[in-house]
Parts: sequence; structure tokens; C-alpha cells
Amino acid sequence: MVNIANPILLIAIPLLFAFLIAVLAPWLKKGVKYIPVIAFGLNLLVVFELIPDVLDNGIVIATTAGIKPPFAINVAVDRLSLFLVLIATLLGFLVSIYNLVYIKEEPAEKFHILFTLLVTGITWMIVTGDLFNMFVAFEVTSISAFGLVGFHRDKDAAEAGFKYLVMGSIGASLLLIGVVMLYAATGTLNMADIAEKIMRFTFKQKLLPYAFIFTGLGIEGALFPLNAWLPDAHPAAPSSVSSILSGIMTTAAIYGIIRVTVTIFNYYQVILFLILFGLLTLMFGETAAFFQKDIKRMLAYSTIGQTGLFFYAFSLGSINGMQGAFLQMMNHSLAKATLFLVVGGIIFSVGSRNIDDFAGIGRKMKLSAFLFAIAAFSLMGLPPFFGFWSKLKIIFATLERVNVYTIAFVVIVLFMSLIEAAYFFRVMQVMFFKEAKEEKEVREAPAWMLIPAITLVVIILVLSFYPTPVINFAHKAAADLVGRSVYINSVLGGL
Amino acid sequence: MIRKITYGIFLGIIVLSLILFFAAFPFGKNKMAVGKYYLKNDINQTGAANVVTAVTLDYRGFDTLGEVTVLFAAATGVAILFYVLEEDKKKRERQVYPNFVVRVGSRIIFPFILLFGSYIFIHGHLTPGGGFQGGSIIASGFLLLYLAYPGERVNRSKLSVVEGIAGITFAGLGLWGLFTQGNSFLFNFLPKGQLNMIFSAGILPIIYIAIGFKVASEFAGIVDDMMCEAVCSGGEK
Amino acid sequence: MVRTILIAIGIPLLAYGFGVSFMMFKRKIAARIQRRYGPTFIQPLIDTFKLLSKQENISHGIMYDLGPILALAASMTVIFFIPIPGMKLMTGSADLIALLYIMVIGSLVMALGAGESANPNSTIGIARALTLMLGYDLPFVIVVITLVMKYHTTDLYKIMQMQTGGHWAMWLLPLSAIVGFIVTYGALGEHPFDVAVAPHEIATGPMAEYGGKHLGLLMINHAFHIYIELALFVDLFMGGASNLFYFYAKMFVIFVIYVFFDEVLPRFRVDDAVRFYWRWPTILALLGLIIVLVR
Amino acid sequence: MDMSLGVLLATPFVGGILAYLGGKIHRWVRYTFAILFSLLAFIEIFFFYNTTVGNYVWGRLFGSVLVLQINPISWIFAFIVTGISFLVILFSINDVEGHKGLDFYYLELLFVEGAMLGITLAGDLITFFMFWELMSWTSYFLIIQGGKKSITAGYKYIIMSVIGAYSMFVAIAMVFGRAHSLVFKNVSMLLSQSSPAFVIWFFVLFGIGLFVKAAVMPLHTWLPDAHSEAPSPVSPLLSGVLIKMGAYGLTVLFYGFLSVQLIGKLAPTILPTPLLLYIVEWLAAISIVLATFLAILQEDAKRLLAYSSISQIGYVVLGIAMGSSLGIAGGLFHALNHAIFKSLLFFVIGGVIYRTGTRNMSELGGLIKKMPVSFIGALFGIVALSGVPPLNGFVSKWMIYEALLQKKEVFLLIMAFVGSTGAFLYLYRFIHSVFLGQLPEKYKDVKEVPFLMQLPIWILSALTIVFGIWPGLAMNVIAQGEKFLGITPIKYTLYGFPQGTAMSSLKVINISSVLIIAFIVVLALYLMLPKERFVSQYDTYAAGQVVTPETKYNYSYGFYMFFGRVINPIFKWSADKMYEAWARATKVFGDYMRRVYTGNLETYSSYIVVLITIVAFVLLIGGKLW
Amino acid sequence: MIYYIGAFLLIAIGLYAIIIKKNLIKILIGLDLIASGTNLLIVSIGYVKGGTAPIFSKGNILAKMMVDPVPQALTLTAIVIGASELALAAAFVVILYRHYGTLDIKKIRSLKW
Repeated sequence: MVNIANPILLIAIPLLFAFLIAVLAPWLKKGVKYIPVIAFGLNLLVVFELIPDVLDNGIVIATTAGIKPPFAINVAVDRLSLFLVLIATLLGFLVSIYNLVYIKEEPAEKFHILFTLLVTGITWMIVTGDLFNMFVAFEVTSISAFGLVGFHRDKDAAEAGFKYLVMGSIGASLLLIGVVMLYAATGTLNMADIAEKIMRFTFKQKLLPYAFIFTGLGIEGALFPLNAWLPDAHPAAPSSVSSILSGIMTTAAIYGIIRVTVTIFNYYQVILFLILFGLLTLMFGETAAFFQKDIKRMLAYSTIGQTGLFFYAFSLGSINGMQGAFLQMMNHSLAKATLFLVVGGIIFSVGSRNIDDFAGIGRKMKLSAFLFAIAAFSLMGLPPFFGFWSKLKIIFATLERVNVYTIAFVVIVLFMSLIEAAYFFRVMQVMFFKEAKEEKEVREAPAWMLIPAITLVVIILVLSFYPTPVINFAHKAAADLVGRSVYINSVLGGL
Repeated sequence: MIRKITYGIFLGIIVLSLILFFAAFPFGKNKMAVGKYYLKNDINQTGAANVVTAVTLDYRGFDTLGEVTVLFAAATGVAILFYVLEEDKKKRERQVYPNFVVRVGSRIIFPFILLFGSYIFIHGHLTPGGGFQGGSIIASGFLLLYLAYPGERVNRSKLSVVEGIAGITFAGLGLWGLFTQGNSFLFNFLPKGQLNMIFSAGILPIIYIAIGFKVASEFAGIVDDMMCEAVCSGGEK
Repeated sequence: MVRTILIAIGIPLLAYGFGVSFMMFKRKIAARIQRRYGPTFIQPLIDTFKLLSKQENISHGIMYDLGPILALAASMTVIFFIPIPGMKLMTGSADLIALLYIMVIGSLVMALGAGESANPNSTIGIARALTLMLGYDLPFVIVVITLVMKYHTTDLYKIMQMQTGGHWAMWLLPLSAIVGFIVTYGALGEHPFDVAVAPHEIATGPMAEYGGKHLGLLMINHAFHIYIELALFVDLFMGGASNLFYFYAKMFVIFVIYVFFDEVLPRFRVDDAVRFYWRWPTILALLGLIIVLVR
Repeated sequence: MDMSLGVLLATPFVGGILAYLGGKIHRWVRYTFAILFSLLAFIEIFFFYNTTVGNYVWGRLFGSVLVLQINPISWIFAFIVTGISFLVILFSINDVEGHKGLDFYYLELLFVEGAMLGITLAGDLITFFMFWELMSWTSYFLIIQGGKKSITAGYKYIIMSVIGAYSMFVAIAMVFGRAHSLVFKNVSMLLSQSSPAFVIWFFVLFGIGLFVKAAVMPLHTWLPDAHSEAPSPVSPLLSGVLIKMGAYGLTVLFYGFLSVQLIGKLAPTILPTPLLLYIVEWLAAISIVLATFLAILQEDAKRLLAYSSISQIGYVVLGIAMGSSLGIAGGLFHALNHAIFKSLLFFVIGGVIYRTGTRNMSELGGLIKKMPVSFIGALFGIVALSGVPPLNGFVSKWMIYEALLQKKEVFLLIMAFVGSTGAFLYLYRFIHSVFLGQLPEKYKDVKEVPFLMQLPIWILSALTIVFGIWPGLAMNVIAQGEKFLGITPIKYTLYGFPQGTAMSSLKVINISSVLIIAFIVVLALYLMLPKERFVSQYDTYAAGQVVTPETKYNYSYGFYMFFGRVINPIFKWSADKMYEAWARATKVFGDYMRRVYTGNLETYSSYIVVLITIVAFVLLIGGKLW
Repeated sequence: MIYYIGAFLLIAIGLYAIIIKKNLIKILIGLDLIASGTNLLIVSIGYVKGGTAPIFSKGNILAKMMVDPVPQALTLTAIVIGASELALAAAFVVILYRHYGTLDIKKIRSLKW
């Protein structure tokens, strides 16, 4: 029997199906939309098969071309990657279900191809164990994202897509330069191998390649001065794409930074410096979100803020901080994806993205509004929802050492949470308690668009009331990450 | 002006720091680590005379799969951006007539271009060349045809079928290797053959041929989309 | 037991006797100041009986009726908690603080009763009375606290006892005594603090609608009221008295001074009255308090 | 026994969910479930009377256990929570019928109850904070159902609550960073060993969270809006119970985590009370006076009561912060009493709004003849609130005054007294403008509220008498609670306090019996006199004019305008305006901040270049990051 | 070394073009310059003094004499990726021109704040 617990399948299967869409499109115009669902369904199976392996061994490694890791590209899934792969695959699966009804505009089959590639690229970026391969995956992700952002082909989409493309390309080039610099320095591209070999370099020598890679990934990861494309691109994309972009793509890029910073560079001198990025991102994102009238733009800015939050938690550098960061990543992915999906449904019915036009939705689209509320609560960190536990952990981790700086950090984080709560509550007030100006026929979104959101909300609720396994898992993931040796030794010495 | 100077200085600083960084790894010095391994083991492991091809398709074949995917995504993206509904297309049709020499000349040259391109990607594992290069050359042949006959169009959906099948071949070969043979993706399961022969290096030539078709059809598709944008919809809005 | 019952009956009668005698004296003295002859000495008594025996009584509702009744009952309750020479009955159950609150019951129910009469004059009167109360309460509280701080107890009887033998609080705490005098004056509602009644402006305020037996009860209540205020002042500042005669004499002296002031001063506007109380008496009282605290 | 705490806590939550689901069948199923489960919770409370149950572990998180417990102190508050919630649900049934958000109303109500119960039962800080937040936002959803204005009010409420909660959160996190266990016992142990600076930080940050909920000035600004705009049955819950959670938290903070000695050690002072507590006392006293003055000037009945709540909770906080046995007992007792009489008053005004549809006092009047039961409720409420014997408010206020006198904190006492006298003003205004005076013609046909709405009024009125005449009943639990907190419990008798507890003895039963006897005597005298005859309300003295229904001959608007003239200078500044200014400043600042997103691609690209340039520059100058 | 510097200059010029130039096409050229510079950099990293192309076209070529094959493979990939990016960017420019009727980036800023 073939062992399907192989992380490469996570990439190969959807790619195969993506090509299949292109083949079948001329004959099965209507039918191809089911292909991504099948692909990600299979992927989900693979991930479930992977879970016990990873839990037992801590890491699962797969090689390509039958050659040992430092020489051929390898794929490694450790606890942290599994964490994100699970979310990415789940979101891919659910959102592709959502797409069944949501995508009506032509060329639908092309949309499905790009969508499949986008999610595949994200998964790829997370599981790969090779730096150049990460760049390629990064490109797969961003090029499909460029195409999807421009999918509507209207004014906003074109502008947002172009800006995103230019910035993304610069980012990719910077990333590539950084990778190449590392290659020049070490003569290898495998992450574990680089990590081994780079230890002999001084702090100064490591800084420049790190800066390039950091900047390159930071552009996709929406860190503060580099994230200007995000608030344009996320709203311009179709809502299902926005939910993937916001939910997991930025997270995947941040994952890349985490990998590079901790596993490869082991860069604790810089890591504290990164707090600044986290906090600035948080502040700018949340404040800008507060002023938005367009709901999707608001959510996009909120994504920036959330990214800042978990990046900040990561850059605390302690196991507890990283644990908080992972929990918050998960919370943000699930909640923000839900929000975009629900909002997509609402926009689908109302026909407007302006928050003021959502008045009275709470009565006409009860389920949607309810799902929105739960997801928003979790995002804000209201107890007893999952976001509360993650925020709790982040604050606890910050205040492990009490001094003026940590107090100031906490004040900023909490103040921004407050702003976040303020604008989400404002939206909810409009939705639930404001009377609609004119009576419009507004119907509940179609069932297939609701099911993914419902599933996500159920997951959030389960995690809310039974968070312990995830919390423990995140703790182990953080410990593995900080320990480094698990990853490096198993990649280099394993098999 | 101040902006220009400022950014000039900024970029100067960046360049300076890059130079300083690379001063530690000077030009021409042998920096190989994995490269040595490839050069040493290439013949046993892959049987491809061209080590670059071996690296591209075997050791780092996974990259190439990504590369193909990127191209595929870009082609799809361009198709999305230039997508026009069929009925709109017809309305905007506009005929341009290039001169006679171009039309006849391109008709004569086109088969040779195809042949040349095919040669390059078929011999990718032996000579400097390969699927990308060959594919691009074939696509340039299509570009030539478009220059000569702006009114004519390639069957876009067939192109996409070709690219899909080529992609499936690549990924499918990889999966075949994974499932049946080496329990490793893109495992080179075919016999290695003799060095410098056309039937050598196992699956590499097959992949390169698939890539050749794929790249050719994708670039042709992009060209087609852009032609359509320029010719059929010319001056819209 | 018998003695207790006797005292229980005796205290209200005594209080009424004292109070009504002051009412009588007031009219006489006022008349003399104004160079009139004045009514008969027992005119207040005559008025009361006349009102009580009226056959035509109107009522605006239950609360309207209950107002005077409860007010009178509350005043009678207060009397039991104010020490009188030789008649100590209930003074252990409620101290000075409690007494201050028991004293309010009467005014409050009275106000409720007047409120139901639906006459704006009554309402305005009550609003003014309450505001004035807030005004004089501030200095009064300070004075009370000064006394408590001085004698380390809130038991009225003990405070009184500690002043026996001429150690009157009036001499020891002159500032507080002056303030206490002014406050008691306001509590009595005489000129210039008769804003609540102000017959020329709001037709006797709370009493505007009352007539007949209700007004009769209120007049009895008024007698009690005068007695309560004066007795309290005497107990707090003049060391109470060893027997009833001295007690009466002290109250009488204070009362005569009140009447003199009453006859010569005009009326305050209500907010001016509050401002007045919150200015000089408060400052004086605070000074007195600080002196006690520092010592 | 341990498990039973979980059952108790689960009762309201289960009830809420069942009520919601049952509502899908029929509305009466919903009512039945809601009433049944809130009653059940109330009954369950009595199984824990005077017991201390500790440490029922219900979960583990981040290496700390989550614990439930109950002790006499939390019992008092749990009693208030469940009791008042039960009455609120009774009252709601008629009041919110036909309301738009009815589906979720009982769910939210019971969840708020459950959250508050959770606060009182929490045995560790995470549980405490979790239920604290849960309470904040579930009650927010209750508040904003009150109509258009309530949305703004609710917004203000939630924002201030969240600020408070976050402040508390920081304090909790600080402790967690050191102790890695947040069970109350460990927290107090940690705090007793920590440096003064740490404890002061903890005290201040945790205290701010509590102060916001307890609406101590200057953090009170949410309360007048929220309490007045909330739906009628929710206001009693807010005013009676929710703000008591702040008082409970303060008790736990002052005497559970810390102790008077410990707080005294933090900042040496010559004052009779430790400095930190002394500051709290002053804040409470300021709340008492200013809120009273503000209440006097209100035109809206519920707003008046809301300000009154601020002032009364000031007494509670004042008592609790005093640190002496008598003061704490007084504060706790006043918390219980305030829950009773303030809920009563809110129920009454809720009934009036239910029948007349307005809460503007100048539009009401004369309802005593139409709604006698409500009037009696209001009467008991105001008498109890103004602290006049023989009802319950008197005893607790008396205790607080005596405690202040014992400690010679005279200036606080003066302020407390003035606040109390001021209470007469606004309470009289309340009862007069609503029930006395002239009945407007449009309310000629107003009826008494339905039975289910009368029931809470009757029950609470009875309780004011019970606790007023037999304060020993409450003192039983409070003394036990003080023993639990490690304070010498006060001496008490069933009817009052013996010599030696306070500056003097008190026997409430004597006062009330004398009052009753005197009343009987005077009533007998009155009944002997000729009978009276009833006349209409227009048959009044009007300087010879004839009053008709058309002529408005009533005094109710700007009742204390002349008093307003006296105190207006004080209210030139208000905390509310200050917060608004802050909010505006933040907003303007944020508006500038988001201008970094210029929409200009060049700018965006230059950000990237500048970032790398900085790193490169750092490298060129020697690689020193800091 | 000159190849390195050339590559860096190409990258720098590309960035400069993106920041300073207003025309969309020039920005595209800038992007392409960055990509080309990067490719040049990669290839020049792989160079070994005196090395030959890494192809065993005749039996007598020694592996020791060859240049590093990895950067060449990377370049191949990078070129294709750069080309795809450029194609997509060109498509976007066309769409932008269709909507705005201009190629001036200063005028294309309806999305902001």
C-alpha cells in the first residue's frame, strides 16, 4: 500500500488537478469548479494522515528525486508547519466549496485554476525545506494572487493588482538576492544545511542577507512600511480570495520570516528589534481600519493589525511568546477567513461594500450576521472565544518580565485591541440595531456559501471551549522551533 | 530633484553594502558545496550529460515544477485580465494587412522555427538548451505568424489543453515515481542509458519535452492574448 | 413599668406644652416689637382647637391625609430620643446621627402629603425647603462632628452629661455654637430663612392646600418642631439642664433672641440662602472643627 | 460538594440556552425555562449559606488551574445576583413582550446572570477575568436593545468597560509573569512577598478595571447613559447588580489579595487609613457629592436614578475602602441594600414607562391614584435610599458614618452627609414628579402594572423593611465574611449594634416601634375628628382663578433650578468632556497616521528602499544596532 | 568583480526607475532591470576561474574544471519567473490604460488611506 502521509502530495495533487482543469475546461465548462474541491479534499486527507506522524516524531521529511536532503530539495513538516498546513488546506477546501456558488463571472475555470495554484503555493511555501524553493513557491503564490486580485478587471482591481504586482516583484527580487547571497556564502540552499554552515559567520555578515530576505518576505507578510499593497489588494479581490489572502497568505509569509529568523539565522539579536515592526504594523493597521467605510477595506486593515500582533508576539523571542503568536495566527486565520466569507455573502446579497448599507442585516440575514459576530468576537479576543486565550497568552508572555518597555508594549497592544473592538462593535451595531433606510429585498446567502463559514465558526467554537490540546500543541511547536536541533538534525541526518 | 539625489544616495549605500558583503566571496572563487556533489555524482545518478539539466530537472526538479507552475499561473492571469466575452470579440474585429514579404517569409520560416525549437528541447539533457529555451523559440514562431496575419487566431482552448496535458505529464511522472518506485517524488525510474545518447538520463528528456510543449503553448497563449487585446479590441473605451 | 408609661405619655405632653407656649410668646413679643398689642395669649391654642373641630374638611387623596398624620407621628418619635431632664427613655437606642435622620422623616412625609395636593405653590415651597435644608445641613453636620470629636461619643445623653457644671459647649466651642445657632434658626424657618413658607409669594407653600383638621395637626406639629429644635440646641451647646425649669429657661432665652432677629430681618432668596450657609457659617464651622482636631 | 459549584454556575447558562431553544416552540416555554432556571439558581445559592467551599478545579490553562470557590463574601454577592436576576426575569415577561430582539433577550439575560455568578464564584484570576469580560459584552447587548439612543450609550459603555478590563488584564498578566499560578491564595502570597512598586502597580491597574464597573468618579461617564437608555428590566440588573461586581472586586482586591497592613506598608502615611485606601475613599466621597448634585438637576427619571446609583455606590466603596471592621460591614451591607432599593426604584419607573411610555419627569405626574402599588414601591424605595429609619438604607449608612467617626475621617464624613441630604432633594423630585402633583389628561386611563410586574415590587418592598428592622440577618453573613477575610468580625444583635461596636449603640426596632405607636396614636386622633371629603385635583387654590384640565397648573420642570444656579460653577468641567477631547485627539492623530498609505506607488516602493538603506547604513557605520 | 558591480548597478537602477519614474512602462523596465541584475548576479556567483560549462559532452572533461551548475539552474528558473511576472505586469498596464487613459502613475491613485 502506498504511504499517502507524504507532504509532497500536498503540492503534487492540487497541481495535477490544476492542470486537469485546464485540460477539461473546453469540455466541462460547468463541471471544472468541482475539481478544486476534490483536490483540497484529497489534500485534507493527506494532512489528516500526516497529523499522527508529526505528533509522534515531531517532524516528517520527504525527499525529491530519491536523493538525500542537502543535495536535493526536501519537504519537511514539523509541528509549526503542520499547524499552518492544516489551516491552509482546510481554508482551501472550504473556500473552494464557497466558490462553487460565489464565482459566476467569466472566465470561471481560469479563476479556479489560479485559486488552486494560490492555495498550493501557500502550502508549498510552508512545507518546503529549501530556500530557493521557497522563493519559487513564493512566486507561485504571488503570481496567482496578482491574477486573482485583478479578476474583476475593473478600475480598482487593475490599480490594486498593479501596485501589488510591482511591490510583490520587488519583494521577490529582494528575496532572491538574499537567497543568492546566502548561496554565495554557504554554497548550499537547503535551510538546515545553511543553518549549519552559517554559524561560522559574524553578526555583521549575516545581517545583509537577512535584511533582504526579511524585506522580501515582509512585503508579502504585510509588515508595516511594506504593506501598502494589502489594503488595496484584499478588497479588490473576490471575497473568497480575500479570505485566503488575509487568512493564510500573510501568515505563510510571516511563517517564512519565522523560519528564516529562528531556524536558519538563529537571530536573537535582531529578534528583539523586530518587536518594533510588530508594534508599528499593529498600530498603523488598527488605526487605519478604524476610519474605513468600506467593510472589506476595514477587514484588510484589520489583517495588517492582526499580523502585527502575532509578529510582535513572535518577536518577543520566548517560547511563551511564540506559543501566543501561533495561537493568534490560528485564531486570525480562522476568524478572518470567516469574516471575509460572510462579508462576501452579505455583499453578494446587498450589493454594496459600504458599512452603512448593512443596516438591518441582522434581521434579514440572521445566520450571516450571527457568524460575523462570533468570528469578530473571536478576533477581538472576547472571552470565552478562542481569541481570548491567544491574547491572554500574548499578554502573559509579554509581562514575563515586568519593566517599562513591556508595560508600554502591553499598553499599545491593548489600546489597539480596544480600537479593534471599537470598529467591530460599530459594524455590529449597524448590522443588528440600525434600521435600514429603504426597504430592500435582501435574502440570506445561498447555503453553499454559508456552509464553509459555519464550519469555520464551529471550529472556532470548539477551540473556544476546548482550547487545551491546541494550546499544548502550540507550546510544543514553539519549543521545537526554538530548539532548532530537531529540525536541522532530522533534515540532515534523517532518512 | 532632491528626491532623485536622495534616492540616488540611498541606492548608492545599498550597492556599497552589497559590494562589501560580496568582497568576502570574491568573483571566480570556487564556492561550491552541493555543486561539487552534483558534478561528481551526476553521471551515476541521472545519466544526463548536461549537469545543468540534471540539476534543473532532477536534483532541483521540484523547483522546475514550481517554475512551470509560475508560468502557467502567469499565462492564466494574463488570460483573465484580457478576457473578453465572445460576442464582444467579434464586434471589435479589425483587419490589418502587413505587406506581402512578411506574410510569405513567415510562412516559409515557421516550420523551421518549430523544428529548431523541438530540437532544442529534445536535446535538453545533452546540450545547452532545454524545454524553456525550445518552448520560447516555438512561441516566437507563433509571434511571427501573428505579425504576418493579425486577423488569424490560434485556437486558445486547444493551447490550454496542450499546456494542461504537459503539466499533468510532469506532475504525473513525479507522482508515478513516488507511488510506484522510489517512494520519492520525481524519482528517476527509467533506465539511465548511455551518456550522451538521446535515450539516456531516464525521465529527464520526457520532462523536458513536456516542458517544451508547455512553455511553447503558454507563451503562445500570452502572445495570443496580447495580440487580441491590441488587434481585436483596439481602442476600446 | 408604670413610671415608664407615665413618662411615655408625659414627654409628648410636656413637649407640646413647651412648644405651644413659645408660639404664644412669639406672637406677643412680635406685637410688642411692632408696637401692637397683639392677640390674646392663648390665641394659638384657640386656633388649633378651632381647626381641629371644623366640620368641612377637604382631602386630595390618601397621601394627602397621611402627610400631617405621619409628620406628627414622626415629630413625636423624635421627642422620645431627645434627652429631657429626668426623663430618659429611649436615648440609648438612637444616637445623634440616627436622630438627625429621624428628624427628617416628618418633613419628608409632610412634603409627600403636600405634594399630592397638586398645588404648585406647595411644590415650590417644598423644593425650596429641601434646598434650604441642603444649605444648612453642611454647616450643621460640621458642627455635629465637631461636638462628636470633642466628646468622643455620639450619644446625645453623654454629650449633655459631659457639659454639666457650666462646661457648656457654648463656651468651649464658641464658633460652633454660633454656627449651631444660625443653623437652628434656619431649621425653624423664621426670617430671613422663611423661603419655604413665604406667604406673600407662594401662599404659605406646603400648607397652601391644607385646612381644617389637617392644618390643626400641622399646627400641633409646629409646636413640636419648635420644641425639638430648641431642645436640641440646648442639649448640644448649653449642657441640657438639671431640671425642667432650667431647661425651659434656657430654651426661652434662645427663643427670644430668635424672635428679635425674626422681626427685623427681610427674607433671603433661596439660592442666596444656600450661598449664605455655604459661605460664612461653613467657614466658621470648619474653623471650629479644625481647632478641635488640632487640639 | 465541589461539583455542586459547577452545577450552580452552569444553571443560568443552561437555562439561557434552553430558553432560547424553547422559544422556538412557544414563547411561554421560553418564559417557563427562564423563570425556572433563574429560580433554581436562586434556590441553589442557599445550599451554600455560610459555607466556604474552596477550589473546585474546572480546567487548566497555561499551567495554571482554573478554580471555582465560594465564601461568605462572595455568597452575599451571589445572593444579590441570583435574587435580582430572578426578579428581573419576572418583570421582563410582560415588559419586553413584542420586543424586536426577543429571541435572544432571555439568553442574554441569563448569560449576564451566569457571568456575574461566575465572577463571584471565581477562585482564580483567569476565571475572574473571563467572566468579567463575558459580563461586559453580554450586558452590552442587553443595553443596546433600549432604542436609538441606547446604541451610543452602549458604545460608550463597552469602550469604557474594555479599557477597564484591559487595565485589569495587565495587572493579571503581571502577576502571572511572576507566580505562574493565579489562584487567589497564590496571588495574595505573591503580593505579600513582592516589592511595594509591584504591588502598587497591581493595585492601581486592577483597581481601574474595578472602578470603571463600579462607576467611581471620574470613570463613571458610561453609567448615566447606559443605565438610563437600557430597556426597563435591564436597568435594575445594571444598577442593582452589575456595578456591585466592582464592589465585590474591590473587597477581594483590598482584603483578599492584600490586607490593610500590607497596603499600609506600601506607602507610609500619618493618615488613619493606608494612603492608597485613603485615595480610594476620597474618590468615593467625591462621587457621592458630585453625583448627588448631578442627580438633583436631571429631568429624566432613569437618568436621575442612574446618577443616584453612582452616588450610592460611592457609599459602598467608601465603606469597603475604610479598612475597619465596621466600615467594611457597612459597605457590604450597603451594597446589599442598594441592590434592593435601587432595583425596586428601577422596577417602579420601568412599570411607569411600560404604562405611559415616557420617562421625562415633567410629562408625568399624579400617577398615585392610578398606580398605587407602584407608588408604595417608590415610597419604600426612596425612604430606604435616603437612609431614613426604619428602612434598610438607614442602618448601612449609619454604620458607614459611625465608622468614619471612629477613624476621625471628618471631611469624608461631611461629604457623605451632604450627599445624603442631597438625596432627599432628588428623591422627592422623583416621587413627586412621577406620582404626585397633577395627573395629565392623557394618562387618565392608565392602569396599574400587571401582576408579574407588581411581584418584584412587593418582594423588594418587603425586603427593605426586613433588613431595616432586623439588620442582624444580613450581619450574620457579613460577619462570617469578615472572619473569612481575616478581619475581626463586628459585634451585632438582631436589631442593631451593642455598645462598643460603634460610637454609640443602636436599636432599630425601638425607633420603628416608637414610630408605629406614635402613628397609631395620631391616626386615632385623626379618625376621631370630623370626616374629610375628597375633591378633584383641579379644586385647588389658584389665587382665585379656576383651574381646568387645559391649563397646566403643575410645577415639575426645572424643579431645582434655583439650586442649579448655586452649583453650576462646579460643573464647568466634566470628565465626560475630557474623555471626548481625548477621543477626538486620538482620532485626529489616527487620521494622520493612516496617511502613510498615500495610494502612490512611488512612495510605497521608496518605503522598501529606505528600509533596506537603513540596514545597509547600519552595516556601513559598523553594524551596531543600538 | 565587475560583473558583481554591474549586477548591483542594474538592480539599483531598476529600483531607481521604479521610485522616480512616472511612466508605467518605465516602471516595468525597472522591474525587468532588477530581474536581469539578479540573474547576472546569480550567474556570476557560480563562475569559477578557468572553468568550463558543466556539460560532459566529451569524455575527457573533468568535473573539477567545471563551473558551479547550481546557479545556472537557478538562473533558468529566475528568468522564467521574471518573464512571467513581466507578462502579467504588461497585462495590468494595458488594463490600467484602458480604465485611466493615462500611463502616469501619479494619476493612478484612487485607492488610498
